[in-house]
Amino acid sequence: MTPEKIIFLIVAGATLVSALMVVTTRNIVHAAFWLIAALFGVAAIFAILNAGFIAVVQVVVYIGAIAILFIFAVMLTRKDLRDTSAQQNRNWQAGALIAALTFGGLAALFQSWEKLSVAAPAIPSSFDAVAELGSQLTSPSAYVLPFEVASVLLLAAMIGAVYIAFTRK
Amino acid sequence: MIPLSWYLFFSAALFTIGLFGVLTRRNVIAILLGIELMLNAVNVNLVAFWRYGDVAAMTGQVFAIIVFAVAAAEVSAGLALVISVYRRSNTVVAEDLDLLKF
Amino acid sequence: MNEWLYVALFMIVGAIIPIGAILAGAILSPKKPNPIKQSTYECGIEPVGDAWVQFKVQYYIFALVFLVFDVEAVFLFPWAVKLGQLGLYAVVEGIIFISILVVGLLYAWRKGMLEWS
Amino acid sequence: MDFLNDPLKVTAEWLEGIFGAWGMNAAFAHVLVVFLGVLLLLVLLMVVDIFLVWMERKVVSRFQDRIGPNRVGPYGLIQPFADIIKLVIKEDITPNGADRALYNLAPILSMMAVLMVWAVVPIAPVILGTDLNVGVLFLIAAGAIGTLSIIMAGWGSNNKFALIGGFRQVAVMVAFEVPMLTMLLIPTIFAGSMNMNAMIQAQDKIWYFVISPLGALIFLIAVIAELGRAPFDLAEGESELVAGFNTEYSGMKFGMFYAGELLHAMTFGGIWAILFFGGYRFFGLEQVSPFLAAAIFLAKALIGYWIIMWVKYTMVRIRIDQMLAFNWIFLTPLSFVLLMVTALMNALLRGTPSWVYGIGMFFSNVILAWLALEIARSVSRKEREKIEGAKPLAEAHH
Repeated sequence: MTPEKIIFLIVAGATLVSALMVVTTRNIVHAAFWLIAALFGVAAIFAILNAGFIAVVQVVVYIGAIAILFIFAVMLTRKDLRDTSAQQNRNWQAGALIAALTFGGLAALFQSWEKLSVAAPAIPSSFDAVAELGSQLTSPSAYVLPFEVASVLLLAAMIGAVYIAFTRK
Repeated sequence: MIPLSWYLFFSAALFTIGLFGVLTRRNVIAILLGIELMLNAVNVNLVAFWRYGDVAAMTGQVFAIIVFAVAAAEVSAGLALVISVYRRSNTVVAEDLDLLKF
Repeated sequence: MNEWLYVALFMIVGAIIPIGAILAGAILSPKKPNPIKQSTYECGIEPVGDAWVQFKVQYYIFALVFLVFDVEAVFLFPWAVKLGQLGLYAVVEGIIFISILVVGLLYAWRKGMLEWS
Repeated sequence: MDFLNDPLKVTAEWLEGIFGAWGMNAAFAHVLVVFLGVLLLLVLLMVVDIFLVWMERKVVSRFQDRIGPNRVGPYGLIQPFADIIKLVIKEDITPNGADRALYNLAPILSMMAVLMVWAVVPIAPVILGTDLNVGVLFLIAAGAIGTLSIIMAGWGSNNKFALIGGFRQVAVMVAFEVPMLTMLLIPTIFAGSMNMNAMIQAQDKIWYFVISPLGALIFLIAVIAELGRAPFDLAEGESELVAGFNTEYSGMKFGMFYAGELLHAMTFGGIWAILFFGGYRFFGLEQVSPFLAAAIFLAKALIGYWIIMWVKYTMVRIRIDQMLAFNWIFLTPLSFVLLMVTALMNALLRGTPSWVYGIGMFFSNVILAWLALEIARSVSRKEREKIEGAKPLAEAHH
């Protein structure tokens, strides 16, 4: 057990517990705050994976913007502050079964895959992930099309959301 | 060094929990919360494959960033729909939204 | 050693300091609760109902526009870092990227969604 | 390598030697030493914070033609300590129906969001937490946690004023974060790095304020709104929302919000200095000693803080609709245009002598600012004519 593994297990455990709280807690605002905790745990996992840029982006985009959007949406769609009615639908046992089967299937797939124990290559000391991302996102031979399409996607989402949210009855 | 399998099992568990939320929640916003968990599980996988594959290729990280953009678009349009539905029918419970059934 | 360990230490110590200060306050301060003292503040009158108030949909629009530009910035930071070594084509790509999103801002503005009332 | 040239490293090696002699694991000793260093830095910041309370009160009283605290100790210097003792022994009241977990977590996160920023702030060339290559974006991440604490406080208090104040504050913060993010891209383009230390190193010839004065100005405006200070402090508009999101807080929890706000202002004074005024650089003086460099940085941060105070105590509060309109219709489009112009000019002027580059950048900024102000002036003239044109009718009605 190296310190790195212990840190990973603590972070992963906390993240999974928060994720479970997201899907089981009755109070929807609390579910949103538990989601923030889970997303923060995932950001820590990215940091452990040496993907610093993705980790910071995770906090900036998810916690800084998406979580706030969720909380605003909860505020706009509540009749009273603390809704205590049932939060699970009638077929929750079936849902749990499907979820368990999915996890079992994925786990079985991993067991039979031989590349699972591959070692992580060392990252060269001069390697700058952000600069590398920058050149890949603008290079015509790499990802410049996804780069521009992403902005069109965001434009479509913005116009669509503004239009939908504002249509009068 | 942490083996790759740990990340894969972690992301599979996260994905499954999200799937459970999507399948069982009544509130539409809570269903969207579950979808966020699933998207994050995908991102963990993408970044883990970047780290354990060819580091200089950056494919995993580029895909992860695209997933951020997709998640942002999905959330903004999805929540706008929820708000719009709430203003029409005054509910956010998925089972009660049965206008199309009849 | 992962550089994020330092950041984690900053966050841990940054949490310990306020927790310590609040705990010191909790130990040293008197505790004499009573219902009037604990009622929520409403300019001296009796509190009416829950803290529930109707919110404007504009809050959602502001958060939405912010989210879109937040993601936009995520794409632009790697672009900005590399810009010095890339040619004019990269600048043009970035300008196209920004312009497309500014169209969305213009749309929201023309629709009157960015106004408070 | 002696203590005066690299105090952190020398001390760390010395301490690690001692811990190693006690039979401690080398890696664990290293983490422990870093922990102690972080603790020292943050405790020092809290001490600075205590003096910021005194400074703020002294400065505001001078602006308002008063003397300010002058009874407890020389120049009232002991006054903040008396304030702290009072805060500590104040009863901590939790309102009925509060969401206890969120209510108690909010002040802790508020302080943490400020303190964690210092992980990436280079105080001197060799005195810095860590050299993250995403330093600038880390600021926004820390700001996201600060925004979260305000939502938690507003929601957790079970109070109408706190809820409305908190949500207004968050709406303002997210609105002004767009120009702030965009202005962070400009030093990134110049330096070719998001690393704050690299940005300071790249300002050896010229401060970025000179080649991007408009960027520095927009960044300052966005920072003031982000801090929730006057003229953008409507969340705490006493006459309508009591104290905003911290209405229900008392004792040390309120103290954390208050201390966090002051330290946040000083921190962003420092960030402003790093991004646009060369950080710890001052005509080569920073080479003499890291302690001198740290002093230069602190002086620049305090000057930035003083400017933020100056604005706060000079301007009147702006109404929320005007403030958000100002951001979305003026500041955000202007910052995008400035970003595009900067990127374009940077590519066009590459390879020219540095004085041509500097003058070109400076004048493109000035021309853009002039154009923006002209457009704003003509629009506001039309608005005024619309309002004033309607006036005689109203009078005729009488």
